[in-house]
Amino acid sequence: MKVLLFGIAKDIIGTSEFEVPSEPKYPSTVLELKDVLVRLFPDFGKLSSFAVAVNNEYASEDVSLHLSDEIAIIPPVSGG
Amino acid sequence: MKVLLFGIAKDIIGTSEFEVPSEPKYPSTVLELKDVLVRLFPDFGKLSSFAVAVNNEYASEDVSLHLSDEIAIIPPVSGG
Amino acid sequence: MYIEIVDEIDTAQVYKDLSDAGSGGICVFVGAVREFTNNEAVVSLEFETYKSMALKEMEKIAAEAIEKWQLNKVVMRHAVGLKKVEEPVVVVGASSAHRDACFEACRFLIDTLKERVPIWKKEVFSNKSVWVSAHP
Amino acid sequence: MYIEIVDEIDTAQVYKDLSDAGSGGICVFVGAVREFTNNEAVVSLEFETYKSMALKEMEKIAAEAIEKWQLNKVVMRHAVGLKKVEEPVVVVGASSAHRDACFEACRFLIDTLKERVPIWKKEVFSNKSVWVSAHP
Repeated sequence: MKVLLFGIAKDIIGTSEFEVPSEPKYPSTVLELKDVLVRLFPDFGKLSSFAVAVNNEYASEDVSLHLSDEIAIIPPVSGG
Repeated sequence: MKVLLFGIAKDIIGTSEFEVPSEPKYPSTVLELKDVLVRLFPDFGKLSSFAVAVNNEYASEDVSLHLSDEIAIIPPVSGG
Repeated sequence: MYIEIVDEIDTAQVYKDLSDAGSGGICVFVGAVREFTNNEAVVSLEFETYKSMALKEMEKIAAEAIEKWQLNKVVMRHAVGLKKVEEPVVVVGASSAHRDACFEACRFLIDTLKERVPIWKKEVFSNKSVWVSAHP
Repeated sequence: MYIEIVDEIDTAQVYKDLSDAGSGGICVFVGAVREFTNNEAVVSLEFETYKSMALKEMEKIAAEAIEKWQLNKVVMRHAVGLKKVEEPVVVVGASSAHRDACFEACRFLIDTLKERVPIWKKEVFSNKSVWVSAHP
């Protein structure tokens, strides 16, 4: 399961795409994905906000994830 | 005493400069000037508003008029 | 501060006039000729001004806005003469450090221009022409 | 509706994009790089985006505004890459029959863009660089 990284999320992991470990199993929801990432990279827990987009839409924590989804981490936005 | 006319004021009098009659005497205040004009051209009384500018500033009705002043009739403005 | 009465509005120029190293926000309003007024087709608008006084009033309005909102730059430019549908007739704008100030100032500039600046607009329809706002 | 992520903002173009025979009012906001943030001299800003999602979010915001304020045309254009002091980074604008609608819509477009659109800004100072808003 691949996630796209932008802004400070890219700096935290050090790459623009991260392969989420399949062991013990892939995260099945947005909430599980966030838990995995915060466990592996505690700096995610220090951000002002930390959202996930699934197929180009903001996804709430109960949204299910599939291997075919385009998944991205959305750290606090700051356009404009 | 010359007054400058714009917009509908020019249409009412039919000229862009009007020479105020000196008989019996020139109007000595803005209020007197407005009275003279409404008497001579009753259509001024039908406007939504009818202001006078003296030397490029809006003038209240008690402002005194002098022959050296630049006097203008300001019908309702509608710029923009 | 750019205060002008012009024959033609150049909308491409206004951003350059307002740009400033201290400005994070620039807000611009352009007023243009609309094809219909109360469902009647407008052929053109004709603008007339008392130029010396109009410039003086616009300068006062700009100075008031600069003081109130701590603006970096201000533009107020109004066209005169015959204007056809879609042509710009007025452009006002302000630049400031943050966006609140430039939005509020820009709105003030156009609202106050419409209230106070001696400019008159005649709407020309196919069968008549009317000085706008002249009568109640 | 003009929704774009671009390398350079052309501010001279936006009026042409928004002009419309049914529009009496056009309001435009331009955001630019300011030389100071909290009294520290900014060298440049660097913008990054998740382009496919950013375009989708901007389209949603524009559609919301068009429906709410009955706009004739909308522009939302954001730049990416390195931007120096005074360079424009974002332009949003709306045209409508009357000026209330275009002012309110323009403010909504920029405010909502800043809240929701996946674009990230790094402020580069002489001795450090900071992702804006990343930390509380």
